[in-house]
Amino acid sequence: MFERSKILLVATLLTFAGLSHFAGGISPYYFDILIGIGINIILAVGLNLVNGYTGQFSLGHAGFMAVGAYASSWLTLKYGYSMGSGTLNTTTVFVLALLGGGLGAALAGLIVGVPSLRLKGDYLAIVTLGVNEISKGVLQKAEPLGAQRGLGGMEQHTNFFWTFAFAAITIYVVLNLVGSTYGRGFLAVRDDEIAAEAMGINTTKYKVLAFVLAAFFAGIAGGLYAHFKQFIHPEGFNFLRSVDIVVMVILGGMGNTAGVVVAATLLTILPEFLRAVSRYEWLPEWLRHVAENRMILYSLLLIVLMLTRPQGLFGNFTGKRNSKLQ
Amino acid sequence: MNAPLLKLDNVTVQFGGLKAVGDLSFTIGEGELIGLIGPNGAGKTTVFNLITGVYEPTAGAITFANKSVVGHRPYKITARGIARTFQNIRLFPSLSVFDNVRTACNMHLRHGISHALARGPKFSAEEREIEATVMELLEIFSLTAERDAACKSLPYGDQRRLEIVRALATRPKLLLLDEPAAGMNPTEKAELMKLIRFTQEKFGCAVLLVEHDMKVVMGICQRINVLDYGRKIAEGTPTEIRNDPKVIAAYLGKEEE
Amino acid sequence: MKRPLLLSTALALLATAALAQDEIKIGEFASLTGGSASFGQSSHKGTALAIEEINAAGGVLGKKLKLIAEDDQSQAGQPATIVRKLISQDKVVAVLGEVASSKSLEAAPICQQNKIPMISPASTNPKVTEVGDYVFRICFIDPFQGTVMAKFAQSKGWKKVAVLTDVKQDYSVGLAEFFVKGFTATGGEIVKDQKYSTGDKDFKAQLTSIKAAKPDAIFVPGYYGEVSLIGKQAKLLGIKVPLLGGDGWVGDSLLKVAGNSLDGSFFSCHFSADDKAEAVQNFVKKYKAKYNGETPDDMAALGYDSAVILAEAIKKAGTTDGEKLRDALAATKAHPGITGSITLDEKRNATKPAVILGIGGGGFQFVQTVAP
Amino acid sequence: MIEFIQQLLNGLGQGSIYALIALGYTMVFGVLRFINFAHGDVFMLGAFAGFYLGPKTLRLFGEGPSYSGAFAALVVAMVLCAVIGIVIEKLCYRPLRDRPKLTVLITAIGVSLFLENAGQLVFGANPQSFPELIVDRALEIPESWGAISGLTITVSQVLVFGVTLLLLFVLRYVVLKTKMGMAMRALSFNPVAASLMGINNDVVISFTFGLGSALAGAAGILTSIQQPSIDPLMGVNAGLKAFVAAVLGGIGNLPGAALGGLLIGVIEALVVGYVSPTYRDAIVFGVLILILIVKPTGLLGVSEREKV
Repeated sequence: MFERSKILLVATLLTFAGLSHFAGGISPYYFDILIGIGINIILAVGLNLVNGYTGQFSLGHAGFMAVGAYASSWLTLKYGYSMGSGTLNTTTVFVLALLGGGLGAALAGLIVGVPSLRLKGDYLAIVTLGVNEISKGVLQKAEPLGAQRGLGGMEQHTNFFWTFAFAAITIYVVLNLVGSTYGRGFLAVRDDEIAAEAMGINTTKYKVLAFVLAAFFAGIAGGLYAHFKQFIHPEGFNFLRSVDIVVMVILGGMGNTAGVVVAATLLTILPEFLRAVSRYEWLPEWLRHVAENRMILYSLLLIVLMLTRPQGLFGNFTGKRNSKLQ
Repeated sequence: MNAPLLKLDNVTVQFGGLKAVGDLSFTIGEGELIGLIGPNGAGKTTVFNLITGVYEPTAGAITFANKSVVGHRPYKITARGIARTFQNIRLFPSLSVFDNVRTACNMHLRHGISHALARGPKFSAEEREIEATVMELLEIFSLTAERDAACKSLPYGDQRRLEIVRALATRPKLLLLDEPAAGMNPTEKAELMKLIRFTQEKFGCAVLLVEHDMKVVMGICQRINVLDYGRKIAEGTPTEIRNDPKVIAAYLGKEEE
Repeated sequence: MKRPLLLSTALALLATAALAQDEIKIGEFASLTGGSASFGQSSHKGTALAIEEINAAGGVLGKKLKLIAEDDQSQAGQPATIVRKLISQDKVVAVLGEVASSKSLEAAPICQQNKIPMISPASTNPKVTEVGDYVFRICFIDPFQGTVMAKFAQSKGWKKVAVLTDVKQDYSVGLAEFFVKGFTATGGEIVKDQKYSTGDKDFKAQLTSIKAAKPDAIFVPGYYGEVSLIGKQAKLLGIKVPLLGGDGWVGDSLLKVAGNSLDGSFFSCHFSADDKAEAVQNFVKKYKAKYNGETPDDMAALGYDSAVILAEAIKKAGTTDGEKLRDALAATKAHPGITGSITLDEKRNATKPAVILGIGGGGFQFVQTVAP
Repeated sequence: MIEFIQQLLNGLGQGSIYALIALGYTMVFGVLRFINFAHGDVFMLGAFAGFYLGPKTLRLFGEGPSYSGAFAALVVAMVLCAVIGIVIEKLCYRPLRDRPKLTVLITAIGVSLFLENAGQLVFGANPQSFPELIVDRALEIPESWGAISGLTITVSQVLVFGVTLLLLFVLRYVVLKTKMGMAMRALSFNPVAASLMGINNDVVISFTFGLGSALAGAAGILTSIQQPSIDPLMGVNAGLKAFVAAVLGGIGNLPGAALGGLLIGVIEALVVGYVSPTYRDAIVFGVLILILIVKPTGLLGVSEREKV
């Protein structure tokens, strides 16, 4: 018996595997943006499980990305090149390292989540932000990982297939989870914790689970990032990076996976789009000047969006959809 | 008579200096329909919160089916067989009618996260089973037509009924109803009384009913406990309670201290 | 949104393609906005000035140079994207940048893989040029500067020195490391090792414990933003010993903020705007004229030199071919730059003299030149 | 021992700045239940107000640095920041009053990013030298005072501490004794009831933003007198620390914010002096997390029981 979502996943993965052969043909610049989109989709869709579907507010997602990036880099740097004649080829080592990075981040998520998820709203936000800062501080001091000099020397293993395969898997996991009776617990926790408890739902378990899963995917995304840019630095996983991911979730509409995917894509392209705009000589001077100051534009966009469409570009999840069982 | 299903033994709870419930004792037997009444602020909802683990008593014991429930998290107490509704309706606002009930089936799932992800035949079978259960419940409470409606869009009376359905989906041995008739018109109230009695018989569960409407309480309850200022001032059959001077005083206000 | 982007970029490329024959494109990536914008803007201004001058003098190989500068917003992840753009979209022949080593380290592997020469004006982390043979730098590296100051401290007869490092800057950590090595090797003693982070404003805590250790001098290899405050607060706390530092001290606001509190202190640097040499004075004059009277700092001078050295190498190579350009760059010898005579060694690092300046009388005084 | 006392003093100086900023966070949280992320940037604007207007106010009182001139600059910066705070609230937060907290928080982050980046564009990214409003020097402590004479206390430290105390007393008076203060407290207790009692919530909220922003403006001037190098990103770190201070003290609680600010200042000074500045931020956040987990309402906060 084949479930529709499973068939879809396999079909998507096969398509990506096929497309991957043509990916070499596109310009490295567009390829860079494309990989960036994939990584951001993984990050945002994962975080959406926490911030969107479970209603908890994590503001430290980049911290888990950092754990994954450093853990997987450490693994490939340590084992990746000694495997040459061994039984494992480099791709296998890379994927194992990615999973290792994901598990490391999940473990970090568990350690952070269990005590801090008792807190609500703003308090949780500040604690996760704090954890983000702490992990950055520890990395800056960690000599074996390059400390404040950063860590480099990884080979470029990240390619089109692995990035988008993991993006597809992230989407598959999140959607299938929240669509099942089991996963409706996440939504119940978001809607009303006290009522959820009264219906026999272990709210702590669900919150921690959402947190750990999101951290796992952030770790994977970190590993993909590290093996694409080939250099990582503690400052690359700062508070601003966390804000970026939160904005993708909010822009897409909390708890709306499709919207979040679109938002992650748009927000990855936007800075490069503005970069291009600032170069068009036929545009009025002031417009090009505005486009050059991308951060000002980004912040204004954020404010205007919240004022005019606080539910995100594509609206929030409402109960009307997905109420039928597959 | 067997040991009671629920037993409160000298239960006291204090918030700061305020004693919300003091030395309260009463019991509920299997399948009984018991009323809990009292003026506003008498501590009725607090009693519910104590039984369901939202608050922990400062002193005293609460036992359910011969085991203490004190100090357990609410979800564990629900799993032991106590379900409730809320005075100020607490449905899951973003979920549909169907999903509200379905969520309450969560704790009886035999399969966990791995099945939800792998989506194998066992998973599908169980989800279909849950769908059937939910639809059966909705049918009994005539909410089938609204299955895909957003629960917020239901009329007030339907929302109250939906809360009862949701509570029943946890398959309780004891159902706590917190003012289920609030905001209902006389016809709805009459129907509600029928439903409560039906529930008690069909699902074989005991019911503890907090209600302001005396007609409803007197009409269906076998025994009634009366609370005032967190203390029990009377217990008895509806007839006894109706004629109890202490109860009358509590409701009409005492002449002079 | 994606399609119009691709489409319009393609159109823009077509439009510029017509002009492409008579210009040589040079890419630059710098932190023009964000946390490190103060350094990025300086080096960019220097680079832009150099390109303007070269073009005014007729360009290179009969063609004008076109500088394509991109802002990396001081964000990690951006340099790689930008350099990919510069190389694949803009088809630049070489890349200039960055000040921060962590940004250069991200871009270097991409330049190396594409065989496009890259010159970092001011990344001092030794690892940058170790990435490959297409990666150059025109500043001296941490070991040299640290050692120079250690020798200088010894020559002054100081025996006990405290160190105050900026832990957020690998530059500062590197300098401190080699200073300590050089100083202790010849019998000096480090009496206190204190740290701070970029962006700090209050250093009284560190200075208090340094004061308690009674050093003869304090080595502060940080950037001018913090050093000016450190000087001021040291004086307030009654610390009278001189402060020592590196090229990070040079900045427009060092003395404005510090007042006379740094009088009697010394630092090593690439260049001094007060240097009487004609080339330097010319540069300062033109820089001030172009940028509203702003005095150029080290980053500006290094940004300038990086562009000039690249232009010279293109002339020498007679082509913009990556491999030949790399060879021409590697052969750079005794280039008379604003920041001194620059020779690139076999590790593609600059061998050049350091200048030691003293502070006093509201300005910098030339003390000595230390040859490599 | 002397060194330890010196570190404590240094910490208190920095802590008073944090306390002033933290008060703004906590007041806004009290009435609106949301974190005004842009508050640290208002502090930065206060410093730049002093940068541009300080020399002018000094000239009003003759040549060179003077206390009256510095005081005038302080008042001007406070008024200016109050206006900015009120405008930000009116334009960006008021339309979102009934929206989820998260929406408002994201807007606040947007405002913060806007002020920082626009600041870089307008003021320039390079650090600027803050004009000398007062002559800062170390106070002479007579040798006869024994060991204490080894301490270094600067005029600016005394001034910062003194002005902070003064402002705290003024604030206490405003909140406890004035009609507006009473309205603020009523609003933070129960907004619906407050508006039923005839309190104009909009006015009170504007006033709260104005008051909090004025304190941040004062902190901007005071910090620049102590550390005369200012830049458009100076509010990021100070704002974050002050926010941690507010949560540490119990957000929504005024004495808590002041206490939290001083504590954070002292903890930082001690960590930097005796451990390592690398761990400073990590330890500050560590302490915060520990306190939140042990006592989620902060040091002086009172828990709110959710009604069931």
